[in-house]
Amino acid sequence: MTFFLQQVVDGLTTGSVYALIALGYSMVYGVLKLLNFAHGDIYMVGAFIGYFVLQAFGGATALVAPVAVVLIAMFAAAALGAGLLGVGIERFAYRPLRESPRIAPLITALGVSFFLENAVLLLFGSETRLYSTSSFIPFSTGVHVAGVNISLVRILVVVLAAVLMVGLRVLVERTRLGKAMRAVAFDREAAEMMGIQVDRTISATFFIGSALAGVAGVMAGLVFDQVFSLMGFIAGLKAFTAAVVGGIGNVPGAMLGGLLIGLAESFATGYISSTFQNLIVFGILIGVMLLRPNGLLGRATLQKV
Amino acid sequence: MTRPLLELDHVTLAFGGLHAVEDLSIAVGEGEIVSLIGPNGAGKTTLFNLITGVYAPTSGDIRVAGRSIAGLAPHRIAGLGVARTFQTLRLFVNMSVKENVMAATYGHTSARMWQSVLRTPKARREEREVNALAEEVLGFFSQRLMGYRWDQPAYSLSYANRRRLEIARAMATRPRVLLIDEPAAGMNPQETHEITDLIARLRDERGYTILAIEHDMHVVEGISDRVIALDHGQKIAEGSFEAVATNPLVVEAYMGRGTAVTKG
Amino acid sequence: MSTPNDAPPRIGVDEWVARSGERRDRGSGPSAAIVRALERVGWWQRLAVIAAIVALFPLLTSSDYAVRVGVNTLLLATLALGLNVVVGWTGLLDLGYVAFYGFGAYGFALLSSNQLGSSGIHLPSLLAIVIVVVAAALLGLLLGLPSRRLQGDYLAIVTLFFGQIFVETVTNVAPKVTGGPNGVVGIDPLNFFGLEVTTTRGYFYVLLIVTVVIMGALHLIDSSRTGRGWRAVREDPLAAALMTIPVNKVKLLAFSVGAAVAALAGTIFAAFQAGAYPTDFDTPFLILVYAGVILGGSGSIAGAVLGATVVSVTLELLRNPSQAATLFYGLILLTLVVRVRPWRKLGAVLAALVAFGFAVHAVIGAISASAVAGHPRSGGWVGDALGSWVVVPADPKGPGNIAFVVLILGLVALVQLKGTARTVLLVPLLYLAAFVWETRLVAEASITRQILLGAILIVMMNARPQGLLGSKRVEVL
Amino acid sequence: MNARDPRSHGRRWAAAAASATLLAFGLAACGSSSGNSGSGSQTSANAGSQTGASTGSSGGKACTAAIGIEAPITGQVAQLGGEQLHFTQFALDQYNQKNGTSFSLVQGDTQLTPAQATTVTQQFISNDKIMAIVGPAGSQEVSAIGPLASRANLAMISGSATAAALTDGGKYPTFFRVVPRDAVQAANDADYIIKTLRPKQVMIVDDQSSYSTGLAAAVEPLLKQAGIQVDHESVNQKQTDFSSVVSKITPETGVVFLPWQVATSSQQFGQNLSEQGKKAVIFATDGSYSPGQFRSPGAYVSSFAPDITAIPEDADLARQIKARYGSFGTYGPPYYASAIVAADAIDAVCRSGQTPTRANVLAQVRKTSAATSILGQPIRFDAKGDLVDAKFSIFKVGPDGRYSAVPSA
Repeated sequence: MTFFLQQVVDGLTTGSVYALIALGYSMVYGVLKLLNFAHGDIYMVGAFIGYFVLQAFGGATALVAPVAVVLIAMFAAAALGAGLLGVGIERFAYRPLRESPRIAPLITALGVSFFLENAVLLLFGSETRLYSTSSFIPFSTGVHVAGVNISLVRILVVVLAAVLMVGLRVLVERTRLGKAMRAVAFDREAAEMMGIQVDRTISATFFIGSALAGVAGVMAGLVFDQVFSLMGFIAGLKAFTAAVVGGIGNVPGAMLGGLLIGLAESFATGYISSTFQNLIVFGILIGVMLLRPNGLLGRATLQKV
Repeated sequence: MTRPLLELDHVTLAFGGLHAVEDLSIAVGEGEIVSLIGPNGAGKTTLFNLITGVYAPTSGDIRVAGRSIAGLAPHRIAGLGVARTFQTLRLFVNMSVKENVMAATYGHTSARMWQSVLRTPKARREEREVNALAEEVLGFFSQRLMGYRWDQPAYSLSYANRRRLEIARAMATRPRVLLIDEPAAGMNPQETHEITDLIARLRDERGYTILAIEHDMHVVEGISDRVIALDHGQKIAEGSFEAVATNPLVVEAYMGRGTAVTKG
Repeated sequence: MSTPNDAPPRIGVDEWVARSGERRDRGSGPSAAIVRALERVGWWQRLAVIAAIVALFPLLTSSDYAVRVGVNTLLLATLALGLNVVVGWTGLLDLGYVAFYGFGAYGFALLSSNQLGSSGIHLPSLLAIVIVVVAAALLGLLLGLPSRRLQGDYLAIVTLFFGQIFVETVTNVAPKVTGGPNGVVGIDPLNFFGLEVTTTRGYFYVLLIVTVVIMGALHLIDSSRTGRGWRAVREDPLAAALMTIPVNKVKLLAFSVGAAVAALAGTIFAAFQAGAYPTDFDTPFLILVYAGVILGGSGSIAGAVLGATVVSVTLELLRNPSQAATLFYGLILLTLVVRVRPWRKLGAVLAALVAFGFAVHAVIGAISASAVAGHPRSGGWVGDALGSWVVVPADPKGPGNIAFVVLILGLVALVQLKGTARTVLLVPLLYLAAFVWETRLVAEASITRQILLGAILIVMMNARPQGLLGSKRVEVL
Repeated sequence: MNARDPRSHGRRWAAAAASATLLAFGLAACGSSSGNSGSGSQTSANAGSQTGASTGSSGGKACTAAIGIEAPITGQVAQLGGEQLHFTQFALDQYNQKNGTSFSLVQGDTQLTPAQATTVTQQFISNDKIMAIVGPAGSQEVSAIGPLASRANLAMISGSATAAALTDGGKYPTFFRVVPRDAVQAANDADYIIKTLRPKQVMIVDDQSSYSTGLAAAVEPLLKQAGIQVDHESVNQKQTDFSSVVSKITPETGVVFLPWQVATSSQQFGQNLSEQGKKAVIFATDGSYSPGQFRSPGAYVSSFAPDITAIPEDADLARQIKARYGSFGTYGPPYYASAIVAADAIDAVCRSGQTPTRANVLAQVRKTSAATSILGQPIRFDAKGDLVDAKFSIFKVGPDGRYSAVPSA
């Protein structure tokens, strides 16, 4: 039981991070039908912003402000910075290609990804930075259930992710902006004729999606400690997977996909074999995709013939 | 009526609990032109999808020249001589006009990839035949799709020409039955008139058996040997144009939805 | 290479006929003459001429390095040709493609080394290649099976898994067989009927023949029944099925052909490198192959080869800082010449730029001597020429980093601005670019290489979304 | 080639022809300019020593040559490569300044892939200024480029390729390394674990890299021979959370052996351990030796050198490097040593009045006999290219994260 619970906790934390990144992937895909491969790198930039805010407050071991204030500042700065970065990328790299075949922005996205990864490498160097979270949020400040120590950081990450996802769902379902986003996703030209400001809606989508990735970056820094220029590559790949497995373009699907991959990873390691973890996870996912060819929550779009 | 070439025998198609087509029986004789009419959502295009294998019937049987085709894959049905056009044009838009037509001969040719690479006599002969067929089929539309247009990408054709190309492409599959979905939709009166003539020529000169969906009652009147009216996936009337057009059930089906029978 | 009409094509807009005269009369001067001359001869004559020119290349250079870059380029070109079948023609987003390259390499490695059995297996190369390529074609069929059910991005993700599974498998499963992370070493060189290929030039010619044969074969397939079937499936799978094309079979065939081509490249690569290692077949390399296909123009045979060439050669040129500098300044100058019109304005900008530089250098030098104490990092005449023009502080790292960020923000602003303000901003930005290059980018040559690759991809795709040799396409979503 | 327009077809072929010609010229440029390609990056190495070059000490004329570095400067393990590059650059700058030489550094980014390492090596071979290679980083890269470098008589001096097989049987006669081979470290570590830590059970976790699997494979049988139960796990190098593996650690597991390449990952493993309240002790290898990054209290780290920050002669150097490039771990110092070996060899050739060639530099590298080095130990190579008298030290990480050497068992 203890062992099982431990795997659940691990899976949920990793899964929450994947899910938050996947949300941005999915939202952008929804409105532009673009696989934004640079999304993982926006997450990386978010993690770096969080790191520098932490340093600005004196660093992990010598914080000059209450922990809560620092955390809020880190998340806010990362969300804002990453959000603006996302908007900028859309404006300058993707917008000129909006009418082009879908494959062109795909390669542009790869270019943006190369650019961001290496620009950060140039600016901040190759060394791995550490958040050293345990210095200001000790592991002992968690919850102990059935012999499992669930640290406060993990609780914070999972809860924050859940809150953000619910918030996003409300935004998409209830607000004017959400309606505009859905309309653009459904049919851009029609939306434009209905008086929806398509450019602005797409910018807003990029902002929100990227901000979520920025928050995910800080979360990753808090839980996994390490921040480096290429951390976005593999996380982006996992998030892409999560988004597709959940049903791309679908918000709850991205959450589900992220959690599924997180849990599959921890259970594969815990119960079967750490060596073959990835093989097992990929095997499971291929199975899921073959059973549900449009993702878990994706609906098969009825083709109009 | 001559020997039926296309037969639908008590065909039902259900999506979950919803019956899109219910217990429908239709027969189209060889060389006949039959029009399908009915209000929007009556199940006309769904019926085409059933015949061409996009959907498999939930129950019942569909036969072409006596052979059951229910449940076969679409390309097999097409290979057995059932071709169609689409209401929402589905050309291979980034291929040239001629290639669109040539692509549709796939099922009637058999050169393997290695034969094409080595340009074996068989592959060359087939290629020559396919080429000739494409030119001949496009020639059917006289000046509209001739010569200089062959190398033009399909997307750059005008709307009416794209409709014509759809028919040309269907002709290249060597069909016996041609299913034409709203040939006159979006056409101006002049073009509509031309289409009416064209459909008649398709039967007279090429000997196709034609089942057409059409909203324009002038066209329906002009082309049909027989008219079948559908509503809610069921046949509500069948017979000559006059008989069907004045059938109270048909009138009600249209009027009930606020549409006049004679539009356009 | 720009087309007269830069707007994307639209359905139903019949510009084709209207522009036919324009197409015919376009261009005068030598380039148009070459175009017309080439149009007069058949495709295989053209291919032969180009192959002959490329075949001269190893004779013109004494450098093994240049020939090796040629080999790498031809490998990438072959891979791009195979991927073009799957992605460009059949429209299947296959993200596991590079696994077949790896499969070919490992397959050849195991059949031509001491890895298996007590004294190893050493098959004649031709036999080993045939076995491996056929096996890869069958494997391609197998991995293409999900394409029966999955479409678009869903297919992409499953093929991505297959690619990852390949790397994981050779790394972790049965390391005794595949050598684990250390790979298989000591692979026999290619040998044909007692003739061993051991030199870089030898491999260059083997690959050149392979590439040319594949190009020819693909050209013939493209204009055959099979090629039309592939492209019809890409355009509209449902319509294709209703036009007698067995869609699933056609898709599997495409996967299979792509896999076979990739595996063929893999076998030659393994023999050339005399080793097969898992890290050579990971996602970053896949990205390069994709970049080649799409940059060249998805769907075009010549485009795939050209795109791969551009990617490969650019990456090599960027490896060498002095060539990178030429490329950097050259591209900036070229952009200016193309984009800043009329000539008078261009002249003004350049003059202002020169004056601006000397002024800044003088002012900053007067304020602080250490701020101009450094020397431009570009060596040779470029560095000397820029010596008293561009400011280089004694410790350039911090200012260089800041300038890098400011430069990017400045470029963003530049795109937003219009008219005179734009021209005025251009001058300090160009100066800033030189500053960043001399202070930071040259010093971090390897990182700069990646940054520039990213920037080139972005700029190229924005300048020509259909790729260098691709034709404009309409996409129906 | 969709729209079969013969005209556009011809145009494309023309463009292809044009670009093929362009390619030919481009490649020719690659080849012809490789002779002076050093000039581009030359300045990057001696930028800090503009004055050094003029105070030539060896026979009036400055000893000029280039040294190539092969390291994963970008890509997934840029953390390692960056450090290797910085130390090498720093070493050469300092060397030039001290000895009045003019050695430049040419960067070769391999991203730790053999394919790129091969191309880079060929580039270095074509550049006739390059007299020696510092690197490459990975053992699989050494086996890929070994034959090429041997044919060109080009010495390669690695500071991190430790696979035992590389020096077995003299396969690569131009290969040298300033770090001990796996077998030395494995024996040393196993010995300490068996005799001093005496656990009932050990969990070995490799990170699926060439470095890691080699060490794990060497240690495992030694532990088993001593009657210790071994549980072998493996994680992907790109992974950042190890909670699931940590949760598999049983109370009987006394030691977790981590032969990992990335120190911060070991640190994360330690975090996960303490988070779950597990009592097992981490025993990490030289890949994790990084006082700034791996500081899990109570853990052990083995390293081929005493802490360079603790060697008084090195203290100043460590401070300077830190000021210039930021914190560093285990990968830099050996590259500093490698660079010095290369520089010394070339300088020795110059001093003897000869013009450096690859062959005489190689011979000189083979004769290397440095009484001391940044690694705190003499550097001499045996006939196979391995370090003579290689020693390993074991450190314990204190509660404050400081490393202190423990007496070996």
